[in-house]
Amino acid sequence: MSEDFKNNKEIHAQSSETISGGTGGSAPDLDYVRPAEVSDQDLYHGHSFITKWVFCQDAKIIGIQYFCLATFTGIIGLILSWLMRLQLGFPEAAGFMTAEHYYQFVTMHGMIMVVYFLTALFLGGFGNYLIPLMVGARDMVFPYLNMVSFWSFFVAVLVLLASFFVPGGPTGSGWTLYPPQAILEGTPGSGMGIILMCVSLILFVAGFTMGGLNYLITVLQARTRGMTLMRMPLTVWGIFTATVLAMLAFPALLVGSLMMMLDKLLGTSFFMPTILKAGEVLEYGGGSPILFQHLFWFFGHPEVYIVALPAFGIISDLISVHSRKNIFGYRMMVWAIVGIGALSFFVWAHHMYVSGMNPWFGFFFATTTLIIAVPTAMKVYNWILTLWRGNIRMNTVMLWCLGFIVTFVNGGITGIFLGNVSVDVPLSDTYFVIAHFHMVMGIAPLMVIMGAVYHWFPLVTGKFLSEKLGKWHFWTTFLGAYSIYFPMHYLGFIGVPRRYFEMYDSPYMTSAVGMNEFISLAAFLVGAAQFILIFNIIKSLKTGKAAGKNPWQANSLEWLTPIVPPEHGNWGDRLPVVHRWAYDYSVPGAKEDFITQTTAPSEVTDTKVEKT
Amino acid sequence: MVETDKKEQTTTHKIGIYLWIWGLLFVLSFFSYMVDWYQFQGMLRWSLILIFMFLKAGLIMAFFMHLFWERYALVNVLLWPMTAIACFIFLMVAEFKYTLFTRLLYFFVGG
Amino acid sequence: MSDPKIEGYEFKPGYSGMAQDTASDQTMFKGVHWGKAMMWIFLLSDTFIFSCFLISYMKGRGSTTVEWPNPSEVFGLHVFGVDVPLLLIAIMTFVLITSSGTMALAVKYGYEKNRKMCGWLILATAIGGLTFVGMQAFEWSKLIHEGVRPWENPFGAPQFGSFFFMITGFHGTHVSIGVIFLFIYAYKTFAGHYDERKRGWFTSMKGDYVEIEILGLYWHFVDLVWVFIFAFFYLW
Amino acid sequence: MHAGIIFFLVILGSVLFHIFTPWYWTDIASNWGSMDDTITLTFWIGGGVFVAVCLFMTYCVFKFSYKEGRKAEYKPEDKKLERILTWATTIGVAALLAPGLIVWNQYVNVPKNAIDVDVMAWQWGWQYRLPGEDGKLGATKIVNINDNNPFGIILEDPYGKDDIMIQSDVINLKNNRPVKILLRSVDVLHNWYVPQFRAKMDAVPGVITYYWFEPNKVGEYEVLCAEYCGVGHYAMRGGVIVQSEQDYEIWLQEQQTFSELIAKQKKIELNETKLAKK
Repeated sequence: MSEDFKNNKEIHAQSSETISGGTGGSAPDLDYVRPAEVSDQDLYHGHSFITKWVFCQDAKIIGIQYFCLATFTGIIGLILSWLMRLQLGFPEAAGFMTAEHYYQFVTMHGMIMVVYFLTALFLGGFGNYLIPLMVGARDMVFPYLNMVSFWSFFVAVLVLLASFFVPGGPTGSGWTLYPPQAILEGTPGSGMGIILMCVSLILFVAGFTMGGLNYLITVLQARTRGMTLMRMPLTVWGIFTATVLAMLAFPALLVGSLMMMLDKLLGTSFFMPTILKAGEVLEYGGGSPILFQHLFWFFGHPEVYIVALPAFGIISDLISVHSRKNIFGYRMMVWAIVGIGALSFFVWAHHMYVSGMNPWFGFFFATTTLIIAVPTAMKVYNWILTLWRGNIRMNTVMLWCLGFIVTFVNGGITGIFLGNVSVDVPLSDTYFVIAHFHMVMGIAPLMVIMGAVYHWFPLVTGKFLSEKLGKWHFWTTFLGAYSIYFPMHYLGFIGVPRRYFEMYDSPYMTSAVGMNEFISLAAFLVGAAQFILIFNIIKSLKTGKAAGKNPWQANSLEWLTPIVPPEHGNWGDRLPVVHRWAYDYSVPGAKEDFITQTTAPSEVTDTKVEKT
Repeated sequence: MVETDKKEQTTTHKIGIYLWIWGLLFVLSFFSYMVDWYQFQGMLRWSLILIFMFLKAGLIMAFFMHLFWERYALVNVLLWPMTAIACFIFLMVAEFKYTLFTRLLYFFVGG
Repeated sequence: MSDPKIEGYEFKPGYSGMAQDTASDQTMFKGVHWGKAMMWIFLLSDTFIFSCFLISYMKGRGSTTVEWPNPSEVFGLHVFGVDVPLLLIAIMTFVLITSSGTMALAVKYGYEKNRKMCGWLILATAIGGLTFVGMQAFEWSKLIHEGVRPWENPFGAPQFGSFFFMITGFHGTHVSIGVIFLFIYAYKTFAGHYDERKRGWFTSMKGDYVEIEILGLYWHFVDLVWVFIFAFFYLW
Repeated sequence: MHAGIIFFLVILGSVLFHIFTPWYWTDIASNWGSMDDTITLTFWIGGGVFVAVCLFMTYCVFKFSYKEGRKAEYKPEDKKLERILTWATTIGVAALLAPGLIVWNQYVNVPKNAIDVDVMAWQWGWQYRLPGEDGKLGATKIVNINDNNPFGIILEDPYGKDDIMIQSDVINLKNNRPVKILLRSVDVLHNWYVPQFRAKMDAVPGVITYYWFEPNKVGEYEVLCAEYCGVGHYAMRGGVIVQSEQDYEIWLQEQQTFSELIAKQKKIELNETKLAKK
């Protein structure tokens, strides 16, 4: 094995001789950066196909693996949503679908999209690829653990998909998996389906914990020289905070799943009170279904921010780069991310206002929930103030950013409806809720993902994606998705409850048949539009325009590797030294409109840099 | 992983401190066992249990896990998340009291 | 471990030191090994797992209308013709604390590069852990023999059995995993892997005595959790 | 440029849709007009923010689109502006929160003169019980439930004897009289929801939950289940008929009490045994 390390033998800690990172600067004091605290990372270089591409320890490859697998499950989720919309819009055309099928599709769609698609994509995909590059590390700090993390996720996905093929099919208890119905007859997949779901979640949590430890320690302990926390790009801040949330919130899900599995398999009564079913009293008693809801939402609400915070971070970077302007109020942005993350552990029961919990909780949770609105609003202001007096490149990436702002503000404001306890009473469990959370944590993060794909594709592959196809992709997705979810709020106002297989002839629904058909058509279109991206990726990989180094003229470290796309170890034989934050765009007096993070102060003495 | 090929030896603590803490832990465990042995009841029992528990936990964390000697950055990162747990405990106490109250009211008392 | 020496960095004490560490570049936890920082964060996450278990237990016990069994009697032992309450549990507690003490010393000797002493202490810890697991197995079989099951028990609320087996089982799993690793580390210490900085079997990273401290953190955590389980489940 | 126009049209379209939508809430038939008012208030403040933010964004797109050679402004922070925005947002949020909490306080405090209505949910249907002349409901146990005793009333409980059992999934309510809906479930979670009344609450097995409202419009309403409860969730319907006081009293006279129900049942059994003997 020793020859695997030979490439690394010559790398030593940078001693104090190389302190001034610049070009032998004229004013060494100006460019002084402390020497490295720890010696350079010792990396395992794979040789065979298996160690290079399959069981790979390179965070960038792992990131791509996460990305591909998450996208694959995401496509399954998308197909499920098509089937659901077919049933809701055109029930006569969906004759093959029974209520059981419908509920199974609803459940798997929700679970896949939230956990196996968005969480895995943002943290596993973008996190793995970007964190080491952006903080100037050679790799994640525990590459082996990182590899195991991905393969646990892989097994979790396999178990999840296996539940489609077991007797009774996958669980159909809604993505919230509320007991008692999740494990009782009368809910589809209450046998093997729910067990496999719990097993899959436990595997996911275990795998994610391994990955999460990597992300956290890499950010905390393996930054490069000069990279302080307050110089990190907001992308890293978002992913970092989201990972902290995940590390502390997933335990509740793990415990909830474990206890529910015991209720199902051993007949314990953690969540099961005395139950009368088909005239027989079941052998349960004394448990509390609301306990599961508390555990689930103690995980579930931070989970919302696990998806949202990386999106916040990434979008901040994209807006800043493509407006050629520093992100407005960077410190406020960081504190808002941290504050939202911390507060998210004190708001969980706003999902449970009408669950029959202690009614006095309503006051506490409404207050904490609305407090969260303040830092979130600050972030929105700072995004649009970043656009203000910028020099906005209206390319595809920027379009996705603008689409994000519209959908996120829309979904955020409907969140204030649902967080405010008595306003939630008429709206909860209706289509208003569905419209809200799809807008705010479905479409808005999707916009960010797409923007990020168009932005970082040149880094990962060295080729640009086609702008023309990108614009088609954006406009169909944005306009389509908006016309799905904006009108859907009004279904909620009418009072149409969610999770209804069909409405029969209720007076509430008859007035909305036309709207439902329209929503379904839009959903088919939006789903289909995503295949433009896949086509675009394949086409651009073959014939795309070569991107070269730093094609967007960005400042952050990931664009500054000696070789593009970056190779294993990222930085060649010399780690970068950071002298400033990642947002020095359009600094007065500078020759170009960007100053990279590695530019030494002595090189730009005649500029008016305010913050370093 | 980080190579700590440093020439100087990492300083360690005198063995006495460990033996002291060890002894204290035995004594505290013995005390908490005595709480049960003498069958104290009510508030006295609960407060004694909690005091001994937190003392033991504190000693283990502070000295065996070296938290006392760690820098505040690490200590604070580890202890602040406990506020979320504290909030969860506090609210679940209110919740179980409410559940018990409704169960007794409607399933036993009636009316 | 007093403050490590770092070139070009002056340590400040207390909260101003915390602010300085946090605002500095490269690392936030100055001088803390990556693996050790990872173990701390993992333990934080694990704390949340055990907290969720114990909070669920509190909610379950608090809201059941059926009488909760008196743990003092249920876990009592009949020895030499006398009923001694909680005897086994008390002994288990002492065994675990003993093993925690030997572990703490093992870490100390590890840092002093005292290979023999360190190895023997780890082995002692492992044996302590094994004893604990054995006694737990005895306790389980005794209760099962008395008719306690995860879904019911003859003494009262069925949740008693459920929470007992689940929480002690989860803790016992932690102890068992710890014991396995203790034996492995004892072997590695005796074999001199840490002195020779031999690469790990799987991670292929160079060995270091800090690994003993990392394992020590885990082991003390297991003891810590037991302190809480002892207080909340057995004494309460 | 085109992008800006499309974004502007999207915002304009949203506002127009809201103004001209044929889909809006059903006519309210209870005292919870205050909920509608809070929603309206939230719409004004929230909608205003949405439009303002998006219009500002669109303006930026028009005004600051890329021009070769122009330099963007360099201004990392503006403490004063950020402070103003923080406070303005805080005030706006507080203005939304306050009415929400006031209404919630009314929602959890049931008026003294409310009539109890015991709603029992099961997969997949509803059943009702009203207190008799003593105004109190009898205590129940799930294991007591059988065909004669659908609520599992404890036979020894004196409060239970005169409870009025409604043998239907439709319940009648008195107009302008508050009702306290007591929800129970024998199997899984359900939620007794009438859109016109605005209020709702889950029925949770193992505990009793409650909410209250005061119907103020005579008519018939459909009850929907608003908490997912298995494959029959979408078909789990019931009904409410809100009546004037006279009509309500007539209807109430026709209902049987628990002891009558048991007595009748006993009579039938007696007859059956007699028949069997013959």
